[in-house]
Amino acid sequence: MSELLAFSNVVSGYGDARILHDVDLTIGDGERVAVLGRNGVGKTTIVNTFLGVARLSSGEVRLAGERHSPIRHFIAARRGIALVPQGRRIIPTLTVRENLAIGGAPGRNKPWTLDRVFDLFPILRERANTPGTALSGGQQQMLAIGRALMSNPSLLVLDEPSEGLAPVIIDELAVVLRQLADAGTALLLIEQHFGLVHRVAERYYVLSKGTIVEQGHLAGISMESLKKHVAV
Amino acid sequence: MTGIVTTDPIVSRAPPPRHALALASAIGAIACGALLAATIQSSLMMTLVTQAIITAILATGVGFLIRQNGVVSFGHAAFYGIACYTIALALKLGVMRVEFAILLALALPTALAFLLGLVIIRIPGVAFSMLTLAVGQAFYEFAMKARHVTGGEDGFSVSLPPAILGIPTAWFQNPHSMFVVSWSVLVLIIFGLALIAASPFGRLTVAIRENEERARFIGYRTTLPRVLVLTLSAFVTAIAGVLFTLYNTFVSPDVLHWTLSGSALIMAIIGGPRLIWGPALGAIIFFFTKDIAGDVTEHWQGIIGVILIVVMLVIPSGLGGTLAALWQRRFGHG
Amino acid sequence: MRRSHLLAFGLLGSAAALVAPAGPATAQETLKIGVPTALTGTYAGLGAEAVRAIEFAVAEANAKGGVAGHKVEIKTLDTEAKPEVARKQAEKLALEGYKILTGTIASGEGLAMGPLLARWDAIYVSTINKSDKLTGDSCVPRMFRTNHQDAQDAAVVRPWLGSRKEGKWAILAADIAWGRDSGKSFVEAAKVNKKDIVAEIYSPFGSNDYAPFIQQIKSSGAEGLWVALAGRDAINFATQAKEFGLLDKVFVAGVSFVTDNNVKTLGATSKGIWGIINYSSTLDTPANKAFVEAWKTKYNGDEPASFEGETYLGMQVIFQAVEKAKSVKPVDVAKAMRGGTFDTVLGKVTLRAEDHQMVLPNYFGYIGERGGKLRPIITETIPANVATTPPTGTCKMGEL
Amino acid sequence: MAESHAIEGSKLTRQFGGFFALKGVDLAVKRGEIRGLIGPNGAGKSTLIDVLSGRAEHRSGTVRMFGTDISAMTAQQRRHAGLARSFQRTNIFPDLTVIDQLDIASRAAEMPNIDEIMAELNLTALAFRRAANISYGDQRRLDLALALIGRPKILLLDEPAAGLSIGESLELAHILKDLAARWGVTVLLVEHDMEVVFSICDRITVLHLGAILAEGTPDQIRGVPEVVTAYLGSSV
Amino acid sequence: MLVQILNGLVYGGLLYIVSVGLVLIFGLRRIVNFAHGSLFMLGAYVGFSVAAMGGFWGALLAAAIVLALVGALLDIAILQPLQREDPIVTVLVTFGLLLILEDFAQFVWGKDFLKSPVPTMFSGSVLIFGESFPVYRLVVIAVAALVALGLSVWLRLSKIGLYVRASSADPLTTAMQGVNTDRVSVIVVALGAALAGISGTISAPLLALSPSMGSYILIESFIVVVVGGLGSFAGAFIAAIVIGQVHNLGLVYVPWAATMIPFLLMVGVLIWRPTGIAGSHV
Repeated sequence: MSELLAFSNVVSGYGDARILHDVDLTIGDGERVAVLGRNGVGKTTIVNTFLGVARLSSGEVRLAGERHSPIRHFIAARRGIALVPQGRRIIPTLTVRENLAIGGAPGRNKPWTLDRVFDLFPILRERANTPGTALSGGQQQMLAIGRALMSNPSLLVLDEPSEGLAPVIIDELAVVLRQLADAGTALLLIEQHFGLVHRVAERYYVLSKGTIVEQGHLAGISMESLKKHVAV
Repeated sequence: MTGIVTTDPIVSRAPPPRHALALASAIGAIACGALLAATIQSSLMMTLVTQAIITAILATGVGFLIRQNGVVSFGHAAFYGIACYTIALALKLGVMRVEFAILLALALPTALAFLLGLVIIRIPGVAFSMLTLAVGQAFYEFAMKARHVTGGEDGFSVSLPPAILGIPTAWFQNPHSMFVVSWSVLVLIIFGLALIAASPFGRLTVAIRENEERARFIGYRTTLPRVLVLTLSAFVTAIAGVLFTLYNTFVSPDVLHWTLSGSALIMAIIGGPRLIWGPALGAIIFFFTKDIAGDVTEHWQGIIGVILIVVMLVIPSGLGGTLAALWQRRFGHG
Repeated sequence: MRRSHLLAFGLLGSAAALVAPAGPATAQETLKIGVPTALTGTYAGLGAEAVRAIEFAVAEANAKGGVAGHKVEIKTLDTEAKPEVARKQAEKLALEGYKILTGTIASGEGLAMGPLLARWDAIYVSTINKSDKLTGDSCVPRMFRTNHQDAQDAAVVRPWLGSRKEGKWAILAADIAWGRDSGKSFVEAAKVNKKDIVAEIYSPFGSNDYAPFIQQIKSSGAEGLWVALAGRDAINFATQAKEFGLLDKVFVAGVSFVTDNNVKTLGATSKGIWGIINYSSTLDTPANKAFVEAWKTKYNGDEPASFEGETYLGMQVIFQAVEKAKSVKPVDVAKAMRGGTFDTVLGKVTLRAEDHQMVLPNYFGYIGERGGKLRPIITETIPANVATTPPTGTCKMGEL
Repeated sequence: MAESHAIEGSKLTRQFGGFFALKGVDLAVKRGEIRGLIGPNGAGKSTLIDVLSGRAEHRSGTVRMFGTDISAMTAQQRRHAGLARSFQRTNIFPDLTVIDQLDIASRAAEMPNIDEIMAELNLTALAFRRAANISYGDQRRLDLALALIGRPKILLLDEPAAGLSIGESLELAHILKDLAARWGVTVLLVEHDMEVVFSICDRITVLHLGAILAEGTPDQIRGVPEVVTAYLGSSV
Repeated sequence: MLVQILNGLVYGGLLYIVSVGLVLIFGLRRIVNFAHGSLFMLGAYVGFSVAAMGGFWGALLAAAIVLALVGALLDIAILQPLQREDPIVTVLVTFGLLLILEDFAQFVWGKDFLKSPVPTMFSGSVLIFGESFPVYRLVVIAVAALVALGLSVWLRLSKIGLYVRASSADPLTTAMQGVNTDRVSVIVVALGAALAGISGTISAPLLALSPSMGSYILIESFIVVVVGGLGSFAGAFIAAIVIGQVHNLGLVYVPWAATMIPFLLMVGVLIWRPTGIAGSHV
């Protein structure tokens, strides 16, 4: 199993604020990994660090084994890492089809095509020509995932995909993510909704106050610590 | 509001020595100016410096708006030019004494800025800049059009009476004495603006510039203070217009043209508008750079263009900002 | 923080001291002529002509050992044709010792300099500014004009218009003081000559598109068109009028419209357009022939353009005044100029003492081919006493 | 109005396009109470704070303060009436010194208790530092200080402990509880740090998908299965 | 009247081609490019020089290519290094560029006015509404329509057009999808400059060429861009057509106010809608 994304001893944050302290995290080919934690513990900072939005003050981020300097945002995508950002960031001026089409990075073999994405999410085919932001929250989430898939990633990073979704939609989302994982795409799920994590991931990290406080296989997770770090 | 606890102030605010020091440096600067005027014989040098300083007052007005409100005006030539034309026209039509004309020349642009501000200050960013550009150009076109009174693009000379407020008018046209006048005015303006910037009002407007929403949530109305900053900035600009008219005794629509606003902006940014005196420094440097380049070659435009680009690429925060940063690094933060 | 103010002021002071020139100008023997003119911007082309003519005159004079023994030296500074800049640059030149100023383009520049000449101990000789004000209500003892003023151009319109057969006329003039005045005097000339004005249009200065005006002229049914546009406006209009077929349909004449440099730009488009000609290299005077020959030799066969001829005339006047005054002091030169008579390319001309306006003949003609090149060809010469209206009395000339 | 609550929202609804951020929320906080507001991301907590503080307009429903309808008041009018708030993202004036911005705030509140506030929130030593140059934790406390100037009657706090270390969060919680008790401030607190919420709140409201899911004392809330489900998902 | 409306369409068309380049650059870079008028001027001169040998189409092509290179250089050497600075800094840089380009043109092509002849294939006129109307003016309308059509087709249907629209709306998200937004920006600025060049070449047979000619169109094109809505192509199109008409009809029917009308229109529109007719940015 080769390493796709790795954080080692990462310290990062914004301005003078250090959000992540000494974070170590790896994800390999075909793995399904979750980062759990409540709001404000630094989960999104993990994403922002490898995008270069948060400043890396020490440690390193590696993409596919190479040291990653997160200045040019498009490099990560070209190395096979696609992001489903928090809040979806659907581009309002583009239609559903166009939102998907940005992800079709040029010049590589393309297992993912518009048709395959439409097969995966039939609702997107139906509404292909409506503005992306006219979709409901759940549909927008499907669109964001579809768009990420269009760049043919070997690793899909999802930042809080369950945010603002009704339970029944989260169930649908879980099914889709399982499908993707079964087809071989590695998943990094950054979530606070354990139900989703539980059905998708095999390994987990728990982030609290910017550090990894616990990690392991989902099979052996303790409900006590879970409630302590994630829920009430 | 019951039970106000009057604890002993742990830290004393607005320590008076700073004001005293500022006042002392202002007085010192004026004295230095007078001394300089007494020592330098060359009328040529004095007239150039005088014109540079009048331009510096204009740039100070433009810069103050950037500093306190964070918006960029492309239309300050309107305030400057209206001041010029007010004096010139009032005297030409013979409707009032020169002293009243000067007061009116200060009051009109100031009032205009206030009324205009009430309408446009809410409009942010580029749109604000473009609006000021449009308003300024509308006045330019008007001055071109109203040729019966303004002489159109030819302009006209201003017939000043022999004395203003008992001071012989020749004083305002002699480079040496006018240097002392305009230099003192510049110093007083910078001193005054520094006091205002340090006052609760000045700090409030910086706060609004920084974070308009939070200012509302600590209980402030945020429109009026910004309008007042624009008004003040227009007032300073109008002072420059008055001095220019007294010294130059001629007005033409060029004093209303957007290229004048643009030059003032260049000066303010080169000097660094974060500091009250930055734009004035920028104006003086720009004025002499242009003068020297024009002396050397007719390709002065290209030279100024290259210098401008290089300066902006190397020190985007402006000369004043860089000097202040160096100063701070050398002597700690003050 | 506050102390840094002092630092800035200190720096300023020392910078000022460094830049200050070493001392007052010393060379009393040299005739120093300051040329504040447009080197950049829309009028840069005219500025270049002024400079060329001045340089030509100076080289000629120095080759002869100077003017009354004084070597001649010039310095040129850019005014961008803006009055405020002209004032600054003229002052700079005067204070550097170049106290005889000439070469400015826009009337506003001359008007801005006028009131300050005494302060600078300088004189200004206009060779291009046409506004009547210069020698009218804005006249000053140290300002002179050796070129035609607007009133002189207006004066020749009346007799000329009487000789035309076209009865319906349209006017297109720049919406600036000069254009308005020219339009007004054409209306008066039309009234005297019993011609109808069917359209009177003033186009904004610096217009890009003349189509709306061309359309108006076309639909007015005008047989003749009087155009008072200059420079860029003139070229834009002529080009677009040609496109619309207006120039072929209507008899076109104008003032400042088809000058030599506009003809150079417009080429065939300008052929057959009539207009007031203030100077033409085709003028048949011995002095002019000699001048044109010398010019051709120096500038590869080019003939002097109208502004070049007019500026050269101004230089002739300045030099002769210096010879007469036997001094290069501005006041002495001014005294010699006032009321003096000078031998110029246009023959013997007098600089009127009352308003410092040169009394000049004026010409009418059209653009035609001469020696393989399009040039203004003079058909009518209006003698100086007719072409120059008497002083209006608005000028209250003071003492020097 | 028999017994007026300090702050009371009734039938508050807010909509973005077709999405309801708040669906008829009723919330009433008693005088002097510290009320916790929790719920997963996207539940509408910040929107509720925004509507109460006058930052966002609501579509229907009313906001009352001590029984008076303040729905039509602007943000600064609400602040003058004694309703202050802090922000989820640090919302200070980076270019001003700490003391300058507190001074400005105190002038608006017409109550010069800067020194008191600085002492309570441990900011005194930083008085003359530019806010941009102080640490993140200090900035959070400055944000809170801006809201506390003038001793507001009601304080709406949107995740004051976000991004703070465990020690810092607990310290902040104690300061809050202490001040609320001493000054009689009513607090509505949105917070994800459950340790903070459960240790200082008198009552807790759980919001989920724009509606109230549960309300009660900390102990009651711990026992509600729907709350656990809302956080952990249906399959647990 | 009808012919006057056609004239307004010509002028509006010309304004559109100049302005649309500004719109492109603003949309992506959020920069008000004061050098745009100078790029227009440079295009006119390049067209003038090439037209003598290469004919009209050659001139158009040459101007587009030369200006595209200038634009690409501008983006790589100046705009990208400054993209994290305050936008006003970049505005000043474009001011500097304006001065350099004017000086350069004066140095290369001289101070005298120059004029391009109307291309022979488009000389002459046709009868419209009973009046003869120059063919070349119809060509200007056609070119403006072609540019508008071509640009919207390109933006709608091509991959790069999609990237341009996407990164104008949200550069970060677009980059995260693997789009090289730096390259998109080079393309956009180059295209914007090329359009300025094309508009210069197109107007060369109508206008006197001088180094300062850019200043006569710069402010009007700003008005078009701002009234239309910063960054909006459709808005710029509407605004250009409206201003073309208002400008021309104003000159004919209210000559005393004509020069002030566009400014007042802009003030009115901005006060009514700070984002302009169709814009979403401020």
